[in-house]
Amino acid sequence: MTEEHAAAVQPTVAHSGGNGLENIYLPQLMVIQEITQETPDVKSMKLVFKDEEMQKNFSFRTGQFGEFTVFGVGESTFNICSSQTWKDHIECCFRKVGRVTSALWEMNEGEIIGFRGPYGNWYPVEKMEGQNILFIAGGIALPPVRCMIWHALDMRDKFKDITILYGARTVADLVFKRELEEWQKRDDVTIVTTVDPGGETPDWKGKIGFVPTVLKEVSPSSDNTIALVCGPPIMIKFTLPVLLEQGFAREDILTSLENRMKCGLGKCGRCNVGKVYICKDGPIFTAAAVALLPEEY
Amino acid sequence: MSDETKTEDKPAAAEKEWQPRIIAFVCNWCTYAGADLAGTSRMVYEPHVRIIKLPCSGRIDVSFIIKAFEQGADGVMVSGCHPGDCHYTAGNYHARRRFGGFRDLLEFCGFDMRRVVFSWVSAAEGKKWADLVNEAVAKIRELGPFKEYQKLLAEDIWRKEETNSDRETG
Amino acid sequence: MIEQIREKAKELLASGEVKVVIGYENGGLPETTRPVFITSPDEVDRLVWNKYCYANLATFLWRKEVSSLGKPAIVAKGCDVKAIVVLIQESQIKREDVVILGVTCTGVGDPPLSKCPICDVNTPREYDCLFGEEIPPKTDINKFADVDEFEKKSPEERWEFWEEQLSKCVKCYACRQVCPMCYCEICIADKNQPQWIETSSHTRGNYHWNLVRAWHLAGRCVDCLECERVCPVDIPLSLVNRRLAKSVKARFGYEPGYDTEAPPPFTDFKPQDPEEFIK
Amino acid sequence: MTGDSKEKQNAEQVEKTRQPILKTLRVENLNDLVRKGLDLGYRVFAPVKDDRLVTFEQISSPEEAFLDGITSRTSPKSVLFPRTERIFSYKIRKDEIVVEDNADISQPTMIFGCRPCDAASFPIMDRLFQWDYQDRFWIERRKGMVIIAVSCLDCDDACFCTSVGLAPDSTEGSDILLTLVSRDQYLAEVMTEKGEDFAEKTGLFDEAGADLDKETATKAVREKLGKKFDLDKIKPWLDENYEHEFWAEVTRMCIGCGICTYVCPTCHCFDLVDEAHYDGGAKIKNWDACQFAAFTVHASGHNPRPDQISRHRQRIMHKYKYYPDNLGAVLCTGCGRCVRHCPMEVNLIRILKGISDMEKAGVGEE
Repeated sequence: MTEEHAAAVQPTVAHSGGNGLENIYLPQLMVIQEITQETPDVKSMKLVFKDEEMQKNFSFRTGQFGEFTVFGVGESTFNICSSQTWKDHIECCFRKVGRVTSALWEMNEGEIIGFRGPYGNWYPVEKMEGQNILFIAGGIALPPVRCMIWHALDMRDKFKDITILYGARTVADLVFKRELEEWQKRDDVTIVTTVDPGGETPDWKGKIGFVPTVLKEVSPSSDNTIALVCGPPIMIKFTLPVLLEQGFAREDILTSLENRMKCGLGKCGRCNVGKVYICKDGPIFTAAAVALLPEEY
Repeated sequence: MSDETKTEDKPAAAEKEWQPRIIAFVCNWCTYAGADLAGTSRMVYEPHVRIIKLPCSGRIDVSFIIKAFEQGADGVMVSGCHPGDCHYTAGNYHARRRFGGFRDLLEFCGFDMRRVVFSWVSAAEGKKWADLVNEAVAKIRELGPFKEYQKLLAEDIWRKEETNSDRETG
Repeated sequence: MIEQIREKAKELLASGEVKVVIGYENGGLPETTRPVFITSPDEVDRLVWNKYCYANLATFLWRKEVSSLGKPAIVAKGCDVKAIVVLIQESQIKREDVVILGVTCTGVGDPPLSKCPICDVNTPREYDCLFGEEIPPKTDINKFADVDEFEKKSPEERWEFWEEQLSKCVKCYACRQVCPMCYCEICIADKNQPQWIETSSHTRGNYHWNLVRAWHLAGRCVDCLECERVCPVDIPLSLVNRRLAKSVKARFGYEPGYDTEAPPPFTDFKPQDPEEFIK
Repeated sequence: MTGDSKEKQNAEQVEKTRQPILKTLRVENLNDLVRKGLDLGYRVFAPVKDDRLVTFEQISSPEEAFLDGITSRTSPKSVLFPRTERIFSYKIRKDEIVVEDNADISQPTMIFGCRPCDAASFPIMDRLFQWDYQDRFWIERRKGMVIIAVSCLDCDDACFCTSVGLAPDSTEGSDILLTLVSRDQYLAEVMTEKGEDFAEKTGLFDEAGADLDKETATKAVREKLGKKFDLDKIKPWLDENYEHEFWAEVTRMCIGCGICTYVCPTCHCFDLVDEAHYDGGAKIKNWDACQFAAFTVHASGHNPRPDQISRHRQRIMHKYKYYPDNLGAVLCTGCGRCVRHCPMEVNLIRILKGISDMEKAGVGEE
């Protein structure tokens, strides 16, 4: 080792403190434990930390996200779509669209990826306790809601009525089908699934129609109810007015913004919208907070 | 900088075994078939060429050549059907115009053009392919590794560290 | 001359023939001008014409921020008109969709930019109205004198030169952004599947970017020198562009920017094209 | 957002204000100052001139430094925040990935001969890099860094430090600020312990007499600078006018080249990319800019800022509204680089003056 190299890796004397700040960009290694193909282009993965100690000590809050690295390819932001009540693993769910997700798509069980996190805020569970919850999700946006659904189901007695409205373009595009069936069977959850007109199959038993239209039909009560809405911008745009019509206050409607992110730490500037950094101050906002933001999401 | 020591002690060990690394971008219909013929006719030729086949020489971009050098190639061969023989009628005519541009561009920027060989090889010219490869390998052996470009590789911000830590353990 | 331009601009805007006049106004710093987009006949007095009108406004013809305003008239020097010609050749704009207010020009900059002494389009070759005294085109100029000079260097010297120059590149892509020919919706430098060009600004990645940039302008670059003017780290970008221009001229007898009807050289071929370098 | 006030407090703690110690440095000793720095093991960065281009580069002898001119082309932010740097690397083995936290961070560094506007950029950016998550790349480098700035005795039409609350002889961010007060003597304002420590080690500084004052020396340039717009009027207007036709009018000529962000001492947006081979790679941090179309584009292809007008607005909003909202400081030091080097003369001063004039007019109407 040359002297220069030594200087490069060790703090020199003149360097005061050497208090060893952590490298906040450094990922932890996680092993892909299980892969489920949800739709033709969506997969979900169960992940565990390679380091058992790490797995034991890891905690996060429902609704937070992480930065997932495919080594040699890049890093991508996904919501942790499992509940904080699950201790032995975390889950993520992604659609194959870009460079990183395409590489992740090709990976097998047992392979290693990197994880940084958890980052961002979480669902205001304390506020939601003792209330009815209405979950509304469209397409690939079920995962960020799904973590809260499981959270609520795992602590079922803390919440009142749970209603789930989930829609996708076609039957094939519905993610977490097994779980949809499982929820269907439970008597403590009301679940409505729908597909866009033309997206149904002969044996489709759910509804046919766009999410906002079906929401009108379902017409859930807004009394003591908190609504969680996640979906493509267009769906949110048309769903909000329906909710407001039903008497929901903007403060009681929660949504998750999905701006492009890189660092996840409020530094790189990419997800800056108004004075807010989505990664740091979000991703979960009330409709009231979103209304204050410039429309850059 | 310790760069000098680095470049010195690495090739010192590697010099003996250094063999040219040549990447060939060839058209599927003529040159690849020609190379195939060289193989099936059991012609013996230098093994240092790695062939990447493309549908047509018209698909070959200057980026391919640069990328090959970026990945550590010492030479690049580009080859397709003879003019008039293109499977897609005119792909190689278009390619020919571009190849002239590649050549002038690379030469202008200081690439040693003996490292880049353009040729037409038909499906019947197995011998020509074998000769071209032998010729290219001989030439590049004479020229040695593409040090200038490989210096850029050494500057690579992650490889640099690798050489350092390799040295640490070795 | 500027009075006539303003008058014409006013007339065009008032009659509704064009919706916007793209021209120059005085900049906030001394010896500068700024592109201006005049949409009302009342504002034509903002237009100026002087030797600091560097910018090649042709780049605004396809930018959506400007094209959304409606049919343009554009103030253009001879070199800028060459860019418009290429845009027409490449079907980016239609000739009838733009009113070219050609201005004769004896050179911009103080001292004049390096492109000016070798200019043969002091009078634009294509225009709808011409402003200023017609200047006969220069003959007997060697457009490639500096390229020829550079080619006398050995390969090692050339490599060394570019290695030093390109190591400065900060990958801001300003050369691309300013270029009137760089109208691709998605540039190869922004593609990441596969990642052809590394985004880091180390010399290796810089080599790739700058060579590809020059290559994608082969037979298209009209030498407006904008890339070189804007480069924040002073890389002599046009030198390599012009080497390719020389190559295209020598090989195919083609120079871009003079003829809206001519097929661009790399969309065309002749069976007898030179191939002296092909084995 | 409850942590707001705490974050501001944190940021303020970083800037330890103390009474400056006044010393002098003889002009003939300036080179020795750099030499001493080199001898003490500092990596010294200074403006270096190559033809017309002045950039901050590491120097190995004082003669390389170029202290004339208004500002360097690129800012010294690259010393702490290089345009490309590795933040860790990894090896890809058959069944294993080995992550190596091996970034090259800490060496004592000296920035020599930067302008007060550049020195002022560091405490402003400290706020961001210490905000919430602590960015060790910035913070650790910053700790080992001494900044010796030189007051401006000249300015050009692009300079506007006085309009954003700074001055040609502002001590903000400097450890030692040198002001040429007579033909052979600099007044040295030693602002921090780091600076004091350094000054002591060099042994080149003398006690200053009470008669020295920099005000006289910088009076002329101050007057020349004047005030180009009213900073107090900017934010109130931005607060109200996210949507305004003014934006399109003043930014339509922007071509999105991003030069303004690349030369800016306070623009800090970055990208994280992997560069790799089959057997290993690295995570690399590169400069990035809000002016690029690809900066915000979603995986779905949706771009929240679809045109250059909205991207340019973002830059101004971020500097003059969002950053003050979040971190209590304007993200601009008035160095004027973006004005000077903008190829289309978009001219930030013009935009800010336009805003401040409008706000004035608005107040008058009420």
